[in-house]
Amino acid sequence: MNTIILSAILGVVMMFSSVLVKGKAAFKHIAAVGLLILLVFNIAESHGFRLFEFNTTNFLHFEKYGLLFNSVCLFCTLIYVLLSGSDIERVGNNPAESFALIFFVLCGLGILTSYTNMLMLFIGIEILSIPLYILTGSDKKNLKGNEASLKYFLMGSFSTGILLMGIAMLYGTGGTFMIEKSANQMLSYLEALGMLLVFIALSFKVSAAPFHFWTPDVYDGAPPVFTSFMATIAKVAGFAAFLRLFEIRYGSMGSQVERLLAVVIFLTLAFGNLTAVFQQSVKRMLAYSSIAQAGFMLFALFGLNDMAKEGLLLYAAAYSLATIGIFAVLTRMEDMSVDGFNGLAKTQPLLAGVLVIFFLSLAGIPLTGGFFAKYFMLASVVKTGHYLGLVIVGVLFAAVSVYYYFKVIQAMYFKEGSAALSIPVSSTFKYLLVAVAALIVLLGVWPGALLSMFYF
Amino acid sequence: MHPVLLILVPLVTGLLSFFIKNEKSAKIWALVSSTLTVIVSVMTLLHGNYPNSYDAPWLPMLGSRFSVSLDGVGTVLTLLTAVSFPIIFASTYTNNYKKSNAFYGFMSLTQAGLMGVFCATDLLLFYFFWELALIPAYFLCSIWGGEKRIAVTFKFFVYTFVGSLLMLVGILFVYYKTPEHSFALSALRNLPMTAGEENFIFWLFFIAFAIKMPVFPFHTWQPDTYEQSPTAVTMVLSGIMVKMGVFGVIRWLLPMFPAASVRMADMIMILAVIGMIYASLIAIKQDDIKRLVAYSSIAHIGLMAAALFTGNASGMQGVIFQMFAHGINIIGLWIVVDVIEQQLGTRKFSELGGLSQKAPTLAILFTVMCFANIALPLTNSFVGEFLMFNSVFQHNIAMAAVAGVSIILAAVYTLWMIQKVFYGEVREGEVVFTKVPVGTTAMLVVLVILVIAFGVYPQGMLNLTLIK
Amino acid sequence: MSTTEILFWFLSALALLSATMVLISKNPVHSILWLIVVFFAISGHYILLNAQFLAIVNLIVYAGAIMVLFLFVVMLMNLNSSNEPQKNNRLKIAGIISGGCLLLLMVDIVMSTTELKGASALTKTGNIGLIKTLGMELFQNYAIPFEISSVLFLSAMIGAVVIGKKE
Amino acid sequence: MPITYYITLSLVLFCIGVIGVLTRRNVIIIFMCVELMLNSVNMLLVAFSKMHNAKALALNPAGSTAGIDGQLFVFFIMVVAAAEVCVGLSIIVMMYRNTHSVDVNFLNRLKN
Amino acid sequence: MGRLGGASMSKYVYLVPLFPLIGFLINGLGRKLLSKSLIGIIGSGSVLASFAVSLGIFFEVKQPGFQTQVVTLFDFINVAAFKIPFAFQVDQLSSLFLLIITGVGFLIHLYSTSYMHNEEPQHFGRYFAYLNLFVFSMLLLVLGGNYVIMFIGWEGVGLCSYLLIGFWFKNNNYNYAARKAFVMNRIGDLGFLLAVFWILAKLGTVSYGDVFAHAGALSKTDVTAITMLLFVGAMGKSAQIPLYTWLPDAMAGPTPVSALIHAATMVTAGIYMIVRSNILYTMAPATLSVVAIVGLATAFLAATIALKQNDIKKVLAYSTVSQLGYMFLGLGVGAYTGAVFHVMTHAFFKALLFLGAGSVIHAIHNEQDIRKMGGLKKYMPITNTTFLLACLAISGIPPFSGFFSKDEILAAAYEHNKILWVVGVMTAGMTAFYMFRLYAMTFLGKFRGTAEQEHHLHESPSAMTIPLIILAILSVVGGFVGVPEVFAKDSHWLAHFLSPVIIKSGEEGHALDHSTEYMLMGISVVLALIAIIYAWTKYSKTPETGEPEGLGKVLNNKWYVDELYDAVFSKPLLVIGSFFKNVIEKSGIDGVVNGVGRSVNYASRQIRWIQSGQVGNYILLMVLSIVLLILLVFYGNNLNPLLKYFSM
Repeated sequence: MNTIILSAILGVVMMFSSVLVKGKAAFKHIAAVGLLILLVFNIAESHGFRLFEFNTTNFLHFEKYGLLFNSVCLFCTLIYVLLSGSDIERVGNNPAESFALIFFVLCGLGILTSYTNMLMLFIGIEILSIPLYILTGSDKKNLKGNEASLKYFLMGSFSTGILLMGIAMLYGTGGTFMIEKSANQMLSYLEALGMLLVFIALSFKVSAAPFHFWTPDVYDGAPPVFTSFMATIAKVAGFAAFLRLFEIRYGSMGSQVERLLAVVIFLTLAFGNLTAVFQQSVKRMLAYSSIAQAGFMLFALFGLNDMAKEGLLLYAAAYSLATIGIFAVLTRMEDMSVDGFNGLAKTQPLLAGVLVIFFLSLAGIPLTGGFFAKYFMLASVVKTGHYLGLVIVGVLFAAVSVYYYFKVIQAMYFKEGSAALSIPVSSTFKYLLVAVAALIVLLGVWPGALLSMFYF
Repeated sequence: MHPVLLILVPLVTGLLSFFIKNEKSAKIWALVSSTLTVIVSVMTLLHGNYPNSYDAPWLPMLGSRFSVSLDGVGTVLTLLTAVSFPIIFASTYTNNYKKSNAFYGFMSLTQAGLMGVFCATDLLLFYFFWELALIPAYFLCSIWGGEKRIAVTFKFFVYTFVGSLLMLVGILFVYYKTPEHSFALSALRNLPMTAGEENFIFWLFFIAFAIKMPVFPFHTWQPDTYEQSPTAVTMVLSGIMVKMGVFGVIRWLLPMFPAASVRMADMIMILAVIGMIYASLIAIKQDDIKRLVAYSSIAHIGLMAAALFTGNASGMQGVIFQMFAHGINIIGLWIVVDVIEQQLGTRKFSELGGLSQKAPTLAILFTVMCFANIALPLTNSFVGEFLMFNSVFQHNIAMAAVAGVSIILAAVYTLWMIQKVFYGEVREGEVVFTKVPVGTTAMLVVLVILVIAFGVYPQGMLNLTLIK
Repeated sequence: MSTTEILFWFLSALALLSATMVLISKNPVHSILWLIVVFFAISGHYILLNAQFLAIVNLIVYAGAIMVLFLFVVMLMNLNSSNEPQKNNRLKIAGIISGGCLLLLMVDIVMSTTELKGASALTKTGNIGLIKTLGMELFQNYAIPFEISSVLFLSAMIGAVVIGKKE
Repeated sequence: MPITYYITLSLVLFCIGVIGVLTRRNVIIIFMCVELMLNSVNMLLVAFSKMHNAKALALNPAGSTAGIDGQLFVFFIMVVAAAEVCVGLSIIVMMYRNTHSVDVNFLNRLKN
Repeated sequence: MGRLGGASMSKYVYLVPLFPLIGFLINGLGRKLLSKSLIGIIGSGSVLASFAVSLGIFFEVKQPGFQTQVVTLFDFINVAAFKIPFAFQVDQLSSLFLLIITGVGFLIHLYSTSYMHNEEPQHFGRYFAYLNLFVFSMLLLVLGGNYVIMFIGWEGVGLCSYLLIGFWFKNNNYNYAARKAFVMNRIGDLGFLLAVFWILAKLGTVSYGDVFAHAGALSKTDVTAITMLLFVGAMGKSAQIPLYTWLPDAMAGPTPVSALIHAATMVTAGIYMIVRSNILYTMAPATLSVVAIVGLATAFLAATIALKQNDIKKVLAYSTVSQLGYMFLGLGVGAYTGAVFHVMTHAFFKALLFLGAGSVIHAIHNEQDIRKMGGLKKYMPITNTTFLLACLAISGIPPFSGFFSKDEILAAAYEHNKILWVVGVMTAGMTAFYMFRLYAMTFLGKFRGTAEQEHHLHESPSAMTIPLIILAILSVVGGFVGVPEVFAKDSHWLAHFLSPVIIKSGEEGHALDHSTEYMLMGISVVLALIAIIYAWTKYSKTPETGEPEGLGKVLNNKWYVDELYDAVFSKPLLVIGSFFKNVIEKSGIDGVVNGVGRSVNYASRQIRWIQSGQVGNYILLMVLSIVLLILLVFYGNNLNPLLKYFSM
């Protein structure tokens, strides 16, 4: 609850800071401090400290896992703001509002990690989505931004319609919006249809195929700095919502939706990975890769056991940190195509080195957090003992993913060229990147560092 | 603690190497650190108290422990790994690599990964080191390799990566089959699996190992990679890294899936034997000395692969012995190839000839290495190949006979290589050939001594192979 | 046939007809007007179901506010039928077919749901649709979502400002 | 009225909305069709609400408020829809300002 | 078991191979530092030392009641299933071979110091190093106490043969010849190796003593297979059909090498091996028949080829092949002693012939074509005389050594099968003919070379002639160690000496009555004499100088066997090799691998068109997907248990 309320308040604070504070640079610092406060209070809440005592029965239920998830996302957002804060300031004329919207998204995140009611799910998703529509279009003069924003909005509201229809059907059979464990394993047809529609709407939000079509265009068209945010924290929040729904309601009938999930996972992996192979623009490639990564995160829904939950947490952290890091550098590149990275290792050895770690992590190479993230996902499915073929398909696509991630590494290290930055990087920025990389490696050698928090 | 030191010394020195600015000091640092590893390795050998193991918690929530242990095969291979690196460094001492600190750093990291692979008795840890060895090797090939290095090494990387990912699935599967959910080698024996499951998972593991070895028809990454890699890296790849696959079979595959190994033995042996003949025939037609050695290596590894599945104890001893022998021999061959390439800038037989007049000592050393390569008696390979062939023979006479043809073919292409490179009249372009560096010659002499020593008195190492 | 039934069928027919007209009308303004008719029809259904509050809210919020907003925008842009390029027919047919398939499948599934057999919606009676009951429930039990939806409005407001503002 | 009537009606409306989204190119009309979809859901919810109310009343005639949450949900949907319309229309206006078009296919630089 | 001082000698048997090994190391490592004379002394001296030790051993072994001694140095391979010691076996057979090898070896070393004197010091050193290494390997071969040690020597001599054939490595033809020799030997070696495996598989040991002691446990098939495979090994090493073609080509090496390796010692390794395994062979009559037939066929074929060769060394080479065939014929008919006997006598006279030929070649500056020789008799008397003696010996004219050994084989053949004898005698006649054709064209008549050559003609230095003389003496008297029992009771000393190691298979001459035996001898001698006289008269007057025609051309071209092998084996292998390299590897296997990559790329290019950039299409696809997912979940066959649509 701390997170939801504080982020809403901080959002408002940010809104008004544009009136009260002069100079763009300040917003970043205010936002960073605000995020720090959020993070602290969120961690405090997981240790039982609550700022406000509300009766949230029937709507929200705060548990260790959700709060830890919040912490991870808040931490990533903090890193994001520290790394890319100055880029946010450069987009459009209303940086303060952008920060405010980011806080509102975090509010949505807080809801999605703790909802127990379809109404809260709906509201949470809307709170998450609407700021993103705006952020996507925040660069008003950019036609690509316009297009992305329009596409995102149209398809988003369409999926909202699907979601609502699903919820209505669920309500029709259950007579309640509460998500509860049901002793009744058998769903009626109407309920099953409702569940399917809700599943589809959430798949849309996490850009799982075949409902992923918005993702590449939107991520590509949005200002890169917001793509970074959307592709990481916002998407991960969607997964939190997804997992929560499955854990409470679908969990008891895991085997019954396995086939559906298997198809969706397969399609997601196939679309994401295969399409990414051809991309020349790193940004668009990352958009497709984010679909592929979503495919892996969907394994958590398939497994739906402790490995899945821990793994999703780890995945969220490893994936978000790496992607945020890559985007932080990418926004500063003069040429965002793969060829634009040619020879970066010579001009910017440190940045190149750090990027390698990020890409390796995304590819799931051992010694990086990405490896254990994928490992947990695969393990969670293998643990169920079904659909081993799906796991094999998964790893084969992981191998395909190596292809496009390594294209960038190859460009940076093995090709001649003079990659240039359009915006010079400060040493603070570099140190921060190194710290993030170190964190990813830490997760790759000792994932317990993060996961053990789950247990105490 | 010795096994841990074996990993730790190259790991730490390798990481430190990246921070050395001066090229020359990087070289010396690499030599010193690799020699240090040899010392540790020899101390381990002298320690003699088997099993020499160390165990510590690593990932408790995954049920994985940092447990390393040295048995016979582990000792042999760590010894090979330890001994190879200073030889490689010393023999290529005069080669200049741009950013040599990174080069030697990656080399040492590879060594650390290899050591880990050979020591690990925890399956997940094994997988970890397996990849750790691969990644620096990828960078080494891609940065310092030849013209087509990017595409070729990428193929190498993806190929082996696919294999190891399949293995990862297998690892997860067997992990959940263990009653107490453990990755420990001891827990992975006698898993409750149906025959179908066992066969399936067997292949998941075996493909990974087969790609690494490589066994026909998973070998096509190898000649290209050897050709394109800088020779020092090729030495590591062919001398040690291919042994990872063989080692994986010995350490993991056979104990975990004894029944499936028996069921699949014939199939794999047939593949291996086909591969031997196939690679030998291709080797005959090669015009590039590196590719020739590469295909020859495939043929030799084929024999190891075949012998692995005969279920014959002395054959297994032969395989272990041969891993060491083959490592030594092929490094020797590469050293000579490197000298030629560095001095003349070509590896084409059609452009070579008569070098023995320019470099008689080199010619003799190379000839010894070549004869070791074709397993002439009193060279180390003879012992290994004798035992392996014997085991194949005990398994299936026809297979041994067919595989035996590769002995003949090996003679054909190896002698062809000697003849084309060293015999005949001196070519025009070879006037540039200057003196072979002392370090290189010295290392070749060391290798030759090892070849003969283990060829004449193999029993010491054969005893080592038996240690459980 | 009771009055309720007659009204039900009438309103249903009206809603469907107007909804179809929304699609068919070339002129966006006509579409909007037809949509308003749909909303009226739906409000009629609400009243039939004795959900007066929602009926009123529907009229005020949807038919009144939202649709007027739409109208404003359309007027602002000075759109007319000739402005809209037509989709090619194949795509249209594909759209209609897939939409139709979706409808058929969903209706089929609903019809085969045993739990719904015999269930009916209570018309004209019941007090849950009254303002008092709803208000009590909203401010007692639904305070949390109610408050939280303010965040939604805040962001929508920011959006309108950030995006809609002319520079 | 049998609940299936309501469900069918609302599904038909919903699908008309879907078809509208699929067949029209004018962004505003598409958006209106989405609103139509939302409205069909609203009606379904109200119908279900009354159905559950009826069921509860049958068990316990003493003025049960079962089903009220369905109607409240409709209320929230309207709220959210309003907010969405607000953002959506501003996006459309922004696009119109830049391109002088409301054709949904006009902007398709982002592809492949 | 040892008695007297001699008993201790066999304990020091390891000294025998050790000396040449030391010689090899010193000469090999110090070839750039040592002077030529020092190299020569070390090279020859080491072999001489071995000879001395061998003599000691021989005399010890000769003592009556000598028991076979196995001297184990260390465990060579000791693995789970079996144990192979590095052991030497001293018995009658090995001691005899020791003498031949070190004795003839020493003479040839001595000869070489002079013959190779024109080489640069380092190549001179290399030469002696190789030669010493060869002697070492050969000694290992005959001394080895088990098949594996024998195999070590077996391959070792092959290696040295390779190195020495290609000694003049600048000449690529020589290199090809060297490679051919090695590869053909390897084919045989494979057979040997398989036989060793077979023995290991059945008996779990390879030590002679154990193998022969347990030979009875082997089944008929096993024995036949083992002996056949061993014989394949012998075919390679001893140049029998079909693996004989390397030996004539091996004449590319320096002539003393041909004398030592390709006449006296290495090529007889096959005979040694079969004699060593005579217990096994006797158990396998089928194999013995094969051995006899192959041997005889080789003898005959090689003899026909030798009729029309014009290269002095080629004639000798084919003669060697032919004589080796004789030896195998002897083995095949069970005359093991006869074969060994012929090995010994052949070592003397064939080494002598080669050295004589070397002397000739040395004298006329590396000319080997006998058509360009002639009349050398007056220039080189010693060479001429010794050469003539050797020719008489090989032709089987009594009382020269060849007569006794050849006769013993022929007698055994007659006893075995008359046809074998007939062909054998014909071959003997041909042998006499081509040898004297050679002799006549080389030494008789007029010199047909250039005046320049004639001017330089001279007798060879003493370092070359002394070995010639010694070998000539041996060629003349060598036969008396095996005088047939016909002439005197117990006169066959060799048979007596070897009897402990050779199982009595047949009755070896005892079955034939004396008159038959005399008659057989008579026929062969008369035939040989006729051939000699014919050749002498024909070629001393009208030597062949042109290119042969008709059958002669076929013979001159060695029945086109090389061409046949080339067409049947080498070419197809190379074609298959390039087919594998260019088609299977590139388009096949790698094609599949790369194809996977390419198809991913292709799929990527195609799939991205789905991302059309138009919202309408996206939503259409989404709706379609919804429809499909509904179909999948609700209408897919084998439905989820929650959906009993069809069961309703």
